[in-house]
Amino acid sequence: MSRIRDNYKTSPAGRFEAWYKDGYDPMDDCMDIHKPAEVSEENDVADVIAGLDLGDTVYDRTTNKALRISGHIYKILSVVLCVVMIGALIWMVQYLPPFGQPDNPVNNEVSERYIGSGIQETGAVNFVTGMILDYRAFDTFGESCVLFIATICVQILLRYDEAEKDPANVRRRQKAATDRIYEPKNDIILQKVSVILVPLLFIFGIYIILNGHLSPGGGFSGGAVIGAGLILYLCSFGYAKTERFFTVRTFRIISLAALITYCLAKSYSFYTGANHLESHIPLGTPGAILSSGLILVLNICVGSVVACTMYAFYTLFRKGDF
Amino acid sequence: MDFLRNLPFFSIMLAMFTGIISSAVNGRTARRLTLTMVTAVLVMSALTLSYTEQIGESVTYLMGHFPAPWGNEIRFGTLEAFLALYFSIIMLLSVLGGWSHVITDIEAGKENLFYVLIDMMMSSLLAMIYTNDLFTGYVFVEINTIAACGMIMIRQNGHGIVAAIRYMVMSLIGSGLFLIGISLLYDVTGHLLMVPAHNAIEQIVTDGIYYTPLLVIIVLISVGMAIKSGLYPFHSWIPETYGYATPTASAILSSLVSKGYIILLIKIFYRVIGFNIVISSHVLNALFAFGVIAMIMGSLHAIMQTDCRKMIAFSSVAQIGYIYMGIGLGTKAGMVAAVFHLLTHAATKSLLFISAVGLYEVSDGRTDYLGLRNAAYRNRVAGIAFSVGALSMVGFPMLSGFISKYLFATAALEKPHKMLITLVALIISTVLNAIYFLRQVVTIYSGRPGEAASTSHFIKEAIAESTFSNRFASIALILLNLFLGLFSEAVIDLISRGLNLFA
Amino acid sequence: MLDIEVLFTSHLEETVAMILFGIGFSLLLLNRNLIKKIMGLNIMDTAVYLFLTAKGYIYGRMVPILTDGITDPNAYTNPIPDGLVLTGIVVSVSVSALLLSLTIRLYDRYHTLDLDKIIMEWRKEEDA
Amino acid sequence: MMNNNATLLIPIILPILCGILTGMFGKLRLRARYKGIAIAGMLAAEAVIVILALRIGRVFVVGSINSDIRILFRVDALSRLFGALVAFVWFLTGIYACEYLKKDRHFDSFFAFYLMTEGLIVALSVAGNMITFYMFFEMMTMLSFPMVMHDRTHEAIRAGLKYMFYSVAGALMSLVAIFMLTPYGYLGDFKAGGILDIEALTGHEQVLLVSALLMIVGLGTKAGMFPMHAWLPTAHPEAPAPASAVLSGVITKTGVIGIIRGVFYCIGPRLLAGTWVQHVWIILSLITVLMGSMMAYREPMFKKRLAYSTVSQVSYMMFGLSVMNSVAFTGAVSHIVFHSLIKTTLFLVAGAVIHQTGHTRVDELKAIGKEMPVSMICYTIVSLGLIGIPPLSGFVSKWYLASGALMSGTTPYSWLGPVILLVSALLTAGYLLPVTIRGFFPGVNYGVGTPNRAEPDAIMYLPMIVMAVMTLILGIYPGFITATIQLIAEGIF
Repeated sequence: MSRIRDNYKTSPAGRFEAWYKDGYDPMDDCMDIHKPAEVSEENDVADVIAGLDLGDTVYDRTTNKALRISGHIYKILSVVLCVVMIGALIWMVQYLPPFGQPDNPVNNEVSERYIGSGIQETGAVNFVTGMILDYRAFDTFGESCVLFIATICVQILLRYDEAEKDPANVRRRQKAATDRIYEPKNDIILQKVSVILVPLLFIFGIYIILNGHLSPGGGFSGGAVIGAGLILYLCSFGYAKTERFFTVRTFRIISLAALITYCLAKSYSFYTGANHLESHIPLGTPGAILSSGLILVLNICVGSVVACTMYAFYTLFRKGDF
Repeated sequence: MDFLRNLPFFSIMLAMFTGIISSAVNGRTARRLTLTMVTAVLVMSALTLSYTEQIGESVTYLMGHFPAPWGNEIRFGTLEAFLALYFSIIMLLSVLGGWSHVITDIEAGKENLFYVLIDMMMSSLLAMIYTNDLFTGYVFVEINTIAACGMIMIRQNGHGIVAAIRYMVMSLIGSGLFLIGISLLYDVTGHLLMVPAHNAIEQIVTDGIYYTPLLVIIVLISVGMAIKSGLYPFHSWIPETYGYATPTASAILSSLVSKGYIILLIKIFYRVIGFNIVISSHVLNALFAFGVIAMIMGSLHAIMQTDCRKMIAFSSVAQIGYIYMGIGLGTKAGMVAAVFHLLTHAATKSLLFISAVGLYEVSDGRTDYLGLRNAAYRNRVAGIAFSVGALSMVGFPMLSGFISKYLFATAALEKPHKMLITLVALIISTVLNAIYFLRQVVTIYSGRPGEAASTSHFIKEAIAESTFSNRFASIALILLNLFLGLFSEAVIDLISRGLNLFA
Repeated sequence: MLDIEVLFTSHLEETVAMILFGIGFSLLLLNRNLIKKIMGLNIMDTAVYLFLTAKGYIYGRMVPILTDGITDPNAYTNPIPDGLVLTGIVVSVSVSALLLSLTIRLYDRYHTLDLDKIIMEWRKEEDA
Repeated sequence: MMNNNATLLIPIILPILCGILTGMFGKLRLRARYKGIAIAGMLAAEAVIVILALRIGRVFVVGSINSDIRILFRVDALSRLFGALVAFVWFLTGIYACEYLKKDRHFDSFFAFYLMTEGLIVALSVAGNMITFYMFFEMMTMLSFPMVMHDRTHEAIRAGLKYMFYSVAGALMSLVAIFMLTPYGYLGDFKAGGILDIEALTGHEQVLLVSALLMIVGLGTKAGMFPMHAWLPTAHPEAPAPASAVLSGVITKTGVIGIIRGVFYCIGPRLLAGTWVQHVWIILSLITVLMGSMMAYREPMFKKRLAYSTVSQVSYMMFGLSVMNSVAFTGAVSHIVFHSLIKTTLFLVAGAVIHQTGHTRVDELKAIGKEMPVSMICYTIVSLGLIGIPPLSGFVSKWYLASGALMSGTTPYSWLGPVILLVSALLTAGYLLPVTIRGFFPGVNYGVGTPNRAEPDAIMYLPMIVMAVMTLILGIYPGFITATIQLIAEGIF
C-alpha cells in the first residue's frame, strides 16, 4: 500500500498535484537552496546555501567521474583542433605564392623604397637595421619594452628580498649559499681560458653593436655576445670578483639609462616626424661609424640593455640575486 | 588645437616612460607615479575625444618620418579616443580600489614592480587601441600578455603561479595563432599597415587568387584572439586567474585585458579584412555559436561555485560569451551591442571585484558564502556597490546591463535565423545570473540571528572601516554604471559613429 | 586537391614551416611536461621565423646590405621579413625566460613538472 | 513634445526619497512612535499629492534610453484610478504597519522598501508606454521581495527567492513578447484600442498571437494565473501581515494592469477576439478561479487560505478581461478596486489575530469573535463583500462580470464562465464564513465565562474599519467608479 502511495507521489501526476498544492517547490532544484542535512538551529540563508557544499573531492580527477570525462573530452577536442589546424595549414600552403619569386606580393613598393632610398633617408648601409630602427622603429621600441617587462617579471618571481621572512625565501637563501659552495674556485683551465676569451668577447660584442648599421648584427646580437662574456666571467671567477664591477646597482643604472635614452630619442624622432618638423640630427656619410643619425645611439642602448638582461637572467635563475 | 593630434602618442609614451621610471623607485612613489600617469592619460584621452569630435573623422598619426606603407602609424577616431578614456577611468578606479591589498599581497620590495606592470599594461592597451599596424599590434599583445601574467603571479603563493602558467600557456597558443595569421597575411598582401593591407585584400577578393589563404587567415586570427580573451572552450584558466590574483589585478584582468584583445579583433575585422568579407567567410557563425554556449555554460558553472570571487570570474566567462555572440550576429547593430556590452562589463566587473574586496575585508578575509553573511551591514558602501553590480548583471532597468541586453535583443531581431536562439539564450542566461547573483546579495544582507542582533542594523560600531579609496572607487563605479544606464543614447550614438570611422 | 608535388617543390620551405608550427603547437597544447611545453613554444616561433625568412628570400639576390654602391632594389632580397624575425626573436626569448622562471618556482613548490599533477595538487590544497 | 508637466514626478520621487532616507537614517535611535508618525504623515501627504498631481492628460517625458525607447509618463483615467487606490491602500496599511511592526528589528528596512515600492507602483501606473511599464515593473519586483523575506528566516528567504524567480521569469517572458512585437510599433505610447500598425502585421499574425500569449502568461505570473501561480501561496503567508496585505491587495493587481496595458492599450482587443489565444486565456483564468477556491477551501492555515483566495479572485479579473467586451471589462477593473480593499482588510485582520493571539490555523480561531469583536465584524463584512452579497461592493463587480460573460458571443464560455464564477462564490462562502461562524458561535461545549479581550490597538483596527466601510459604501453607490471605468471601456472597445 505504502509502495503504491510512494509510486504515486513520485509519478508525474503526483508531482503535479504536489506542485500546485505547493508541497513541492519547482525552484528548489535550480536554486540549490535546500535545508542542510542536519537542520541547524538558526535558520539562515548562509547555512541553506551551504547545502550546496561541493566536498573536497570535487576537483580530484581520480575520484570525480564527471571531471575526468570532461578532461578526456578536452584532450580529444584539443587533439582534433591540432589535427584540423595542421591539415588546414598544409592544405593552404599550396595556394600561397611560390618560394623565392621576385613577383611575389611581398616584394612591393615597400621593400623597394627601403632599399632604394634607404641610404638617403636613414643613412644606414644595413637596410635591415635601417628598417627596424628608423622606418618601423615603434615595433622595435615595443620589442625592447617586451624585454624590459620580461626582466621585471623574472625579478618578481626569482629575486628574494631580505625583508621577506617566510620559509620559502629561507630555502632560497640556503640555495644561494650552497651555490657559492659549489661554484668553481680555482679552476685554472677555465680561468686562463676565460682570461683570454672574455676580453675578446667584449670587444667582439662592442664591434657588433657599433657596426650594427654597417654590417650584419646590431644591438641585440652584440648585447647577447657581451652578456655571454659576462656570464663566462662569472662562471669562472665567481660572484666575489664579478661584483667588483657589476652589481645590481650597475644593472639598474645601465638598463635604466639606456631605456630612458631610447624612449626620449624615439619620442623626439616620432614627434618631429609626425609634425613634419626638421629633426636636427645629421645622418652623416653612409658607411662611416658615426653616421645614420640616431641608429647608432639606439643600437648602443639596445646592446647595453640586452647585455644586462642576459646577465640578470642568468644570475636570477642561478641563485635569485645578483 | 592642432597640437592635440599628438596626445595619443604622448599617452602611450608617457605610460611606458612611467613604467621605466617606476622600476627604480620604491612602492609608494611608484604608486603615486602610476596614479598621476593614469590621470594624465585620462585627461589626454578626454582632450583627444573632444578633438576627434570636432574633426569628425579619424586621424592618422605617423610614428616616424615616413607615411603609410613604409613607417609605423597610429590612428585614432571617436571610438578609439572614447575607449582610451574609458579604460583609463577603469584602470584608475581599480588601482584606487585595491591598493591597500597590493601592499599586503605582495612581497616587500616588489610593490614598485607591480606598478611597473600596471604602467606597461596601460601603455599596451593604449597601443592596441590606437595602432594602425598589424605587427605593432602583435608586439603590444605580447607586452599585454606578459604584464597580465606578472599581475597574476605577483601574489607569491602557489595558486598565483599555477594560474599564471595556465594563463600563459593558453594565451601563448593564442598569440602563436595570431602571429602565424599575420605572417600569412603579410605573405599574401605584402603589407603590415592596416589600410594598404585592406586594399590588397579587396584586390584578392576581386580577382580570387589567394582567397583560400585569406579564409584560413581570418580563422587563425579570430581563433587566436578568442583564445586569448577566454571564449568558452578555452576558458579554463579564467576562474583561477581572476579568483586568486590580488583584487586590483582581478579587476584589471577581467575588465580590461580581455577587452583589449576583443577591440583589436574588431579593429582587424573592420579595418584590415573588411566586415563584409568577414561575414561572407562564415567565421562569425562559429563565434556566435561559441558565444551562446559560453553564455549558458559560464552561468551554470558560476552557480556551482561557493567562492564569491570564483563566481564572479565564471560570470565573466558568460559575459565574454555575450560579447562574442553580439559580434557573431554579423550586423552593425550586433557590433554596437557587443561594444556597448564590453563597456558595461568593464564597469560592472571591476565594480563587483572592488566591492567584493570591501566585503571580505570586513569578514576576516573569508570569501565563501558563509563567510560573507552580514558583510553588507559591516561595510555598507561595499554592500550597496555589490548589489548594484549584481543587479546590473541581472539586467535591472536603469543600470547598464539592461541597456546592453536590450541592444542584443533588438540586434537579434535583424537576423531572423539567429533571433530565436539569441532571445532564448539571453533569457536563460539572465535567469541564471539572477539565481547566483541575487543569492549572493541575499546572503550578504542576511545573518544568523545571534549576530544579526548586533549587526543586522546599520549600527555604527558594526561598520568596519574599509579604506577610503576603496569606497570612493566603488561609488565612482556605481556612478559610471548609472551613467551608462541612463545616458546610453549618447554612448550608443558615439559607438556607432566610431565604428563607421573604424573602416 | 592536395598537390603533393607543389608542396615539395615550389613550397618546400612553407610546408616545412607549417609542419614545424603544427609540431610546436601540439606540444604546447597537449604535452603535460612544462619544459616540453616551452620547447613547443620555441619550435612554434621558430617555424614562424622560418616561414618569414623563406618569404624574404628571392633567388639569386644579395643580402640587403649595401655592397659596392648598388642601390637597385632588384639586386637585394626583401629586408622586411628579416626585421620582423629580429623583433620576433626578442619576444620569444623574453617569453621563454618568463616561462622558465615560472617552471622553476613551480618545481620548488610541487617537485614535479607534470602540469596535470601540479593542478591536481593545487586543487587539493585549495579545497583543504 | 506636448506640455511636459514635471509635477508628475513628485508622487513618484517623494516616496522613493523618503524610503532611501528611512533606510539611511535607520541607525539613529528614534522612538518607533515618532518614526511611525513621520511615516504616516508622509503617506497621507503622498495620498493627497497623488490625487492632486495625477490629472488626466498630464504628460512628462523623463528621457530616452536610446532613439526608440522613451521613458514617458502619461496620466489617463486608468492610471488615475489605480494610483489613487494604491495611495489609499498604502496609507491605511502603513498606519497599521507602524503599530504591527513596532517592536520589530527590521522596522526601518521594512518601511524603506515599503515606501520605495509605493513610489514605483505609482510610476508604473502612470507609465506611458510598454518599456517604461516594464522597467518599473521589474524594479518594483526587485524592491518588493525584501518585504517578503522580512523575517530573514529560512522559510521567509526561500519564499522570497521563489517569488523573485517566478516574477523574473514572468517579466522576461513578457520582455520577449515586447521584443518580438517591437518591429510592429509596439513601443509607441499607449492608446486605448491598440497601436500596432496593421499593414506591417499582415502575414505575421501568428507572431502576434504567440507573443500576446507570452505577455499574458508572463504578466499573469504576478497576478498568480494558473501555470505560474505557485509563488503566491508561498510568499504571502511568509511575509508580515502588512506586506502580505499590499502584496495581495495591490502588487498582484499590477500584473492585471500590465495585461490591460499590454493587451488593450497596445495590441488591441479586436486583433485577439475570437483567436485561440482568447480561448486559452479564458480557460486558464477559469481553471485558476476554480482551483484557487478549492485549494483555499481545503487549506487549514489562515493566511495561506487567504492567499489561495487571492489566486482565485484575481483570476476573476483575468476572466473579465479575457472575454473582451466593455461590460466584463468594467467588471474586471471595478473588481480590481473592490478586491484590493477587501483582501487588504482580510490580511490585516489575519495579521491582527496573529499579532494578538498568535493563532495561525483556522481551527484555533474558535470564539475569536468574542476576543476581538471589532476586527471580526470587519472581517465578516468584507467576507460577505468578497462572496458577493448584494449590498456590498463585491456584488457589483461580479454582476458586471457575469453579465458581460453572458452577452459575449464566446460560447461555451459565455455560460460556462458564470457557472464557474457562481461555484467559486459558493466555495468562497465555504472558506471564509466558517471563521466568522465559529468565531462568534463557538458552540455549547465552549468554556463559559467572559473571554479575555484581545482587541488590538486602535491604530490597528481603524484601517480595517475604514476599508470595511468603504466596501459597504462602494457597494451601495458604485456609480462614480463604474462610470469612470465605463468611460475607459468605451475608449477601448
